[in-house]
Amino acid sequence: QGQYEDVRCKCVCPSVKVHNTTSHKVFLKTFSDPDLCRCSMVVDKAVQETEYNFCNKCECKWNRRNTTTIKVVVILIICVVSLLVLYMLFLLCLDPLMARRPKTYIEQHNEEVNLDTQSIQPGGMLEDTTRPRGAIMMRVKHEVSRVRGEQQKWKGTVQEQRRHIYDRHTMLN
Amino acid sequence: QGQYEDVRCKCVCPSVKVHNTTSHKVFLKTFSDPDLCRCSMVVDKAVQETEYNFCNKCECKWNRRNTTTIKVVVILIICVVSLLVLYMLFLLCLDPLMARRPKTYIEQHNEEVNLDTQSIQPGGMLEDTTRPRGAIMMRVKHEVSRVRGEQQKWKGTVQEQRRHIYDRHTMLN
Amino acid sequence: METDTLIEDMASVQAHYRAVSANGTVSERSSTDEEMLDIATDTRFEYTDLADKSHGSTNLMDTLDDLPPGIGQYDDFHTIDWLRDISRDRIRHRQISKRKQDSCFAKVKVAHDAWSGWVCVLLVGCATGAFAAVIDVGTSWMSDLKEGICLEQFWFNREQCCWAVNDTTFDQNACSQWYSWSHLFGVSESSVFGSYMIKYIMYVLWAMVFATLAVMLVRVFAPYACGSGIPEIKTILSGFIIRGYLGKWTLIIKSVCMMLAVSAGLSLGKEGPLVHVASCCGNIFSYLFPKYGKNEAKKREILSAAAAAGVSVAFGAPIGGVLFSLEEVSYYFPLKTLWRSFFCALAAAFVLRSFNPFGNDHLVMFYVDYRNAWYLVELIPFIVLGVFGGIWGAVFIKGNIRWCRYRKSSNLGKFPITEVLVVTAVTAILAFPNPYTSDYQRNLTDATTDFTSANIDSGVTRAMWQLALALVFKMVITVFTFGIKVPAGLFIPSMAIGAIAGRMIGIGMEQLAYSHREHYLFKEMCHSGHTCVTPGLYAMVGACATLGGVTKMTVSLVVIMFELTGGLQYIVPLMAAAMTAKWIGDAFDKEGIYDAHIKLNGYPFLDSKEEFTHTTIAADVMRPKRTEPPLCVLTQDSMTVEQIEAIMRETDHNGFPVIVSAESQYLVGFVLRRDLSIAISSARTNHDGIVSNSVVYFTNHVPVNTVVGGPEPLKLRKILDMAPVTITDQTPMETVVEMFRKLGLRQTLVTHNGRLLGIITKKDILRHIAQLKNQDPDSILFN
Amino acid sequence: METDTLIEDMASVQAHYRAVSANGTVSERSSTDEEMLDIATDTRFEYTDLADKSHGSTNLMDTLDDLPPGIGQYDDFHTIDWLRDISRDRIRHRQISKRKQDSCFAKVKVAHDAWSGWVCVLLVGCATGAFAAVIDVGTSWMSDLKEGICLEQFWFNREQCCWAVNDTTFDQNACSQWYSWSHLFGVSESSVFGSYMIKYIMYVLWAMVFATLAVMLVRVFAPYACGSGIPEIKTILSGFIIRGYLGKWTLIIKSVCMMLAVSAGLSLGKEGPLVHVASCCGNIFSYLFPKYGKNEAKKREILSAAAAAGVSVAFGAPIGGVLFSLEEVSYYFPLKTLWRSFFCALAAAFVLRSFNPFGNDHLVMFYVDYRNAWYLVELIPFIVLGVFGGIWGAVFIKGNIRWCRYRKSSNLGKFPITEVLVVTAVTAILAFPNPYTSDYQRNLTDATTDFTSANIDSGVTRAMWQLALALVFKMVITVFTFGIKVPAGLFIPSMAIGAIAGRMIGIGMEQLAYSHREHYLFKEMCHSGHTCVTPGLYAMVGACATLGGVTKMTVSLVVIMFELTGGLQYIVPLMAAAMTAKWIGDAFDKEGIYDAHIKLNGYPFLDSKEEFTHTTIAADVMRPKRTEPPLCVLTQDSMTVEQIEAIMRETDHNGFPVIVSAESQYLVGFVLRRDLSIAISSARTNHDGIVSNSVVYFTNHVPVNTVVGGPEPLKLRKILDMAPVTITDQTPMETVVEMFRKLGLRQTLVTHNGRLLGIITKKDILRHIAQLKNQDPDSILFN
Repeated sequence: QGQYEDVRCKCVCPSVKVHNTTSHKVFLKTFSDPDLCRCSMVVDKAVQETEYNFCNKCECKWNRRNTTTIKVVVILIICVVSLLVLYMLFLLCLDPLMARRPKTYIEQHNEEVNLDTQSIQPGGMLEDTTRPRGAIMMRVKHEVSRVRGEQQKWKGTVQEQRRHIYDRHTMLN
Repeated sequence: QGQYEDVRCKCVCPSVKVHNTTSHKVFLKTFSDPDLCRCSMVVDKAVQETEYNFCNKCECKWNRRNTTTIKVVVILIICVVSLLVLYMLFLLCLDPLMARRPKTYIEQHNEEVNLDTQSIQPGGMLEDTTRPRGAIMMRVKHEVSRVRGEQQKWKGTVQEQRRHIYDRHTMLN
Repeated sequence: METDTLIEDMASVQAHYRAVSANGTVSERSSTDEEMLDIATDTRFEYTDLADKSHGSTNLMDTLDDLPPGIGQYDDFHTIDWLRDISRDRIRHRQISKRKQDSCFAKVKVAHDAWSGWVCVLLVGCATGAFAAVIDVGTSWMSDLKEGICLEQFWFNREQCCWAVNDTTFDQNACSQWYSWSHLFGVSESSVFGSYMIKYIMYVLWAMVFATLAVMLVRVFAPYACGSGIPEIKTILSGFIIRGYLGKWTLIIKSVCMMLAVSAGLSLGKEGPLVHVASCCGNIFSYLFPKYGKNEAKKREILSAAAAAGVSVAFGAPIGGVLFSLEEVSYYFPLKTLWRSFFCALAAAFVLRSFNPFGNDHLVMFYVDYRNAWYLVELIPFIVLGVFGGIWGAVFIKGNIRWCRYRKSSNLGKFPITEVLVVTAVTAILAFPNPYTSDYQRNLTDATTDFTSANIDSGVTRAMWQLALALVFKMVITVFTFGIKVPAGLFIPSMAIGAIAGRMIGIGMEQLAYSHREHYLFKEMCHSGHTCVTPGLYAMVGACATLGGVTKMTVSLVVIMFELTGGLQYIVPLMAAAMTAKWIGDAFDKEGIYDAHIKLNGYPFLDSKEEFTHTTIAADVMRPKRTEPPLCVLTQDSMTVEQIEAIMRETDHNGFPVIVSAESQYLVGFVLRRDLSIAISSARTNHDGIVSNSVVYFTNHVPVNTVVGGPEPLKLRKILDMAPVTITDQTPMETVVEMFRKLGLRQTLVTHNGRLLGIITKKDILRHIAQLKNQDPDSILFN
Repeated sequence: METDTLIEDMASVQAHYRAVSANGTVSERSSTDEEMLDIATDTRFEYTDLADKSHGSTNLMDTLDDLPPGIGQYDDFHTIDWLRDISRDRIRHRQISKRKQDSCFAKVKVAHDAWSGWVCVLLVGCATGAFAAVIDVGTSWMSDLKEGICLEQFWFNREQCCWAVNDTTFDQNACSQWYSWSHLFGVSESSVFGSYMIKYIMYVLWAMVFATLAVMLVRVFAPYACGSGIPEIKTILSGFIIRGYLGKWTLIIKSVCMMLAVSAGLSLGKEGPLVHVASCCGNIFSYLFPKYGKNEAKKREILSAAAAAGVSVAFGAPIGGVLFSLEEVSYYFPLKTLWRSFFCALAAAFVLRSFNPFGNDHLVMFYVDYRNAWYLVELIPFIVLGVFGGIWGAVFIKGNIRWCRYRKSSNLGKFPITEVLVVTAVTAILAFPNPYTSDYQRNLTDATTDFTSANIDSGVTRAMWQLALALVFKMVITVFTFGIKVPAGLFIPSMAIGAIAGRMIGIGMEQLAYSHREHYLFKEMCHSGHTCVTPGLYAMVGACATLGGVTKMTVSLVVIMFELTGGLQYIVPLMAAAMTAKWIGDAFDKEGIYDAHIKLNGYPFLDSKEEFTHTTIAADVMRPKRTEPPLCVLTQDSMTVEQIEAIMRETDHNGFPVIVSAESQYLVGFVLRRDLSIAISSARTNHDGIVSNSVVYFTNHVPVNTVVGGPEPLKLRKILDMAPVTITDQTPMETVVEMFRKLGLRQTLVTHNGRLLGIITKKDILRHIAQLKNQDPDSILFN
């Protein structure tokens, strides 16, 4: 159709039809070659002949945009916002629940954490934990406790910030 | 004739006559109203018709200058330079001579100094000195010695500067 | 042994305070105290040794690399010591360049060290540009989501959706590809009321969703991401530590929530937060380069450049950004980082422009290209706009600070989320019916469209009404919005208010000129074919005036505006307005909104532009005051470990002066509490001989006889700062304040005839200034 | 009695050093020296008194108005004490505002005081603009006088003579009203050789006349008017006194001779001298306002703004001027005067523009308006230009300094007039045949005319040859021109060299692109109807690069260029070139031409941008050194008038430290030689009791028993500076240097454990830096 193209030639011409105030008429066409972006090429011949020297008063500009960038950026933003919202919901709803459960759920919990603290971990971790090899279990447990510790530390920091700002009102008023 | 007017309308038009390089043609006319500064008004009809849309490619600009300012400024500069040169010649040629003469020429000398040190003094001073009244003589003598003293002080300063720069080369190398 | 190594390590931090005393001939001929002679004689040979060393590279501090963690770092909410950090960097630098000859790798390292500043600001600039581009795209998309969606390609905003539609004419950016919510829900356009209500409801609904998300994300993940950030960054750059304020979580949450908050239609902008985002980038990238990451003073050079980049991308005004950084936020090194800030700002603007997803061929979102001339008589309305800006700035600051103080002290502060939701709801409900408030940045882009002069018709009258309502609404709501717990910038709302006021005055002028076309004042203005007056220019000038009134910026503001308009011809109107606004504003209150917020929060910020005009002297300010207990001091060779530990337990001072003896209170040096406690505890654990009644020696030489029989002495000479900055008690306070500002001191010791009298810290000075202004000195909260 | 009054008057200068000692509790519990206790007890009540006073205005110094002449002033070629001057101003200010309530006239006075800074910079700006306009007109007229005259209206230059001639076409600015000398002498134009020779001879003759006038006027009336002036102004702004350097004779002679020198066709510009002229205006107008005229430190605020105005009118770049002032010349208050400098620069530019005698509608003489785009591949030639600029800058600085040093030390220096005449003759004779050198500012205005791309024809080849010759000629002659005894700026010749080089590279690139039109690199560049490459842009970039290489300016240069081109789109090429030039230049030598000249002349200038990278400590630098006689000190209560006079006769120090006694060398204060000698001599003449063996007391209380029997004591407590800046001997030199730079110190006293060891003056530091750089420390000439 044309309206999702990356280039256009836009001509803005005054039209004197409207009472007294000059509203502007806009003509658009898609050209890949900026040299062709001229009034005579963009505006219909019929319109051009409505007035003497119609084209003299038009300003034509050739634009190029980048639809791919827009697409990528918007999708990225949607992903980030969704992830943050999910993790937030998790922290607000599931985490208090889990804190009361026994330790069996640690692994699963850890996976969730992983997703957001962005620490580098091998992908297939759940499979690893199911395998009953001691060394790996040890390593995993170590990792888990490390990540758990980091998460706790981060939570502590945020808690501290929250205390400063929302409770004690000592900062950022 | 027009070339000493204060306003002009200048249109620069390309002329394609010259081989390959586009040299510019310039058309000038005197208008007091900037609104009239349009190609169609400035360029001869005959020239306009040499080419289709000749006027479209011209750039017209309305200028205003100030000939009085130029005149005043240039004459001022000439005066200042002449005065400086005269005083310089006096300092270089007459002053050494006068230093050897007796004190009778002091008044005359003083007038010269007056001109340049710009101290505020009544205009008719020479007449004053010719009148044989004691009080006025006294005042004049006092004035004269004061101005003389100031001139000497100034000369000393300049001498000091000259010593720094031209003899000892301690500054402004 | 290990103790010694440790202490040596720590001592290397203090490297310049060399363990050598150099006595001139004066003291030689007249020493009365014994320890003085002692030093004077035994260091004689070292003195000559030193004189030689000083010409080449010295070999004094090789142990810098293996510093124990914690030394040279600062606690959270503490003030840094610029002189100490800068000299630490100098030592590090000399150490690296000394090894230059050793190997090829060392040479690369030297080159990397020399270039790392430039590489770092380049990275910061690029990252800032990228963040700004993402935020731009996201904001425009989300904002339009309130009104509809581009169904076929949902990632387009309204303008982009209709980008290449070959319609012959449209005034509103609307086309058949863009589905408004009413259209999408099947309400036909013919039912005017129904479709309007659907649009209204959807608009409010989306605004509430965005606002909820923003405030919740901030609360859960990064509370530091709320607010404008500029007051805190000013404080940080003046040498204060707020851990986590420039961290990666803050960066992410601030970026995301900035988009959400702006899209929610709240009366706030994204310029201040962009400065915060840029500073976060600066902080994060500085950790890639140990030169900057490990040295708080050096890191502030990068942050200073980053702040410039933030403003640069916000307005597409690199020079204005640099001047903003120079005028507003940089503290200790205004000129040193000038070139690097400029590079950073330019890189950011260049990256932002290279992204250019929207196909605009200019750097900026606010680019305005006027060509119309202005006339001398128009200076009168410009100055009127300046007066408006000044008064509004003063009123806004007063009102906003009062509201924030109320929020801080009352129950309102306990419901931050509710507050945001209420403000959003009110804003959305009131803003939607008015076309001048319903759309973000409408007011500024609108300024570019020109009317030709026409007589008053119903359109103009209606526009005036709408503008007046929009002005009142914006003015009221902005006071309540700035300070809620979402990322919030102040530039755009201020400029919008000024632009609306300017446009109103502009239209008024236009009508006046048009109706008195033949009057000699207006005759020149109304040429045929031109408009008599350019209301857009008035909007620009008005924006400049209000922003000047609120932030009290001067040159940087005019330069930003000059870069926006892109021509020198409007610099006189802009300056006239900005200057009037500043003078009028100063008549009410000298401080800008950022300084007011700094004061509200009690940050330890010693303004470098404010003049200290009182004639008090150091003795009036120093502590201890007359009624207070004596100053806590250590003696150089007579206190035991136990005594020192007791002193440290009983007091919470950050450092202790060391004097010759209780009888002759001559100052020897200054020791930091942190260093002292680390040194003593590590000595007690690692060194068996050190017991509670070991004598601590800060001198170079321990008398031999004490060692026999008694417990082993503890030598702490090397953690002693032998060169504390001292002043006499008669020093006028303006000089003291000048020293604190320009040298970046944390404390100074007060002496009289060589004797130690007291101490003045930065906090003491701030309290003193507050007291002289008849304010509560206890409002200064941090050290 | 009169003595007392006098001393009290003098004391009020030192007003902040109040004659009250405030002792904390510390000294109370442990004083051993008697006089200490004495002070501690008797001032107790005054201390509380003080604490009250400090909240309101104090009544301590009412005698400021009737100061004896000479106090608070400085001798020629001395360094000022910023802290002292600034606190003097503070006292003056408080005194005026205290009287506010008294009367209506006092209120007007307060308002006048508050506004005087703004009024002063406004006047300075207007005067600078007017001077610049006069100089512009005069220069263009005189330059054209070399070639002919507008016979009917002799005050027009060639362009103005033909301003409104309705000729249909002309390339050269010539018309029938303009009479060339050959035409005037009746040599017909047909005799080509004859008319050329007449023109040639007249050209050289006029050049010689102008040059002779210029050099003679400078020599006879104001020798300080020669040279560029910027190095001296930098030094003056850093706190040095050169009496007469900014006087009215210098102003007049510099303005006149600048026109003459430029008109003589010498390879010099009028930008540096314009800065000097602006500073002269600043100095002269500051005498209208006692606040500034009588206070050297405050006066420098005006001078700082004036320097900005100078650059502003030179290039029509107000923002660039402010940044130039900020980056290059301002020293003590980089930010404080920002807004005022901007106002001054803008006023100057506005006045210059309002004169507008030539009918140009832009602010500047160098205005260039490009619209053509540049392409990424062109960055390569831009960087090549940067390299050229950097190398040329280094070569020029080296060559020019060597030549100046040769002139200084050899017989050449004895013939300054002959030198100028020879240089003028050589310049005129070599320049006339080449169209690119015969006309002032041809190279830059030429940059605006565009060729369309064409293949090489004879015209281009000839132009290239002429350009190459012009380049070589300019490069050589500029080295010898800068430093001759006429007013001489460096900006224009540097820019001209860069512009010529840039234009050559530009034409080369154009030919390359034209002949490889189809190559993928150039395909995008050569659209139909456009030129492939804009050689004018290359000229601009080249000018930026060489100027950057020579002056080592950075941001201000780019901003000036940006204001000249008037668009952000060329900021990347300009920055790439300026940056490359600076880096390449720094590889050879870090200092710019102005710093090199400062060093050549041995001015006491402590560069605030240069980093001190050595690890020496204060003890290494202070005097007396180990081999020298002990420091000259006074004791506070045991020396007689005779002894003090003897010390003053024998030494030439500018001040003396005062200590407790010869046995306990604790520092009490510092007394200036000038104050001391005035006080003693006036006491001896006005006070009968004071004889040679009167004891001088610097203490507050004179023991009663000494007065009985012996001669009357002389109390000099009030001229004692009780708050000298002190450091310990272990302070690292970088901290000391930082203190000198930022606090504007003249000297600092070195102590160890409270005892006085020595003194460090600004000169000592400069000598130390020179020594560390393996330069001759005796090159520092002034105090």
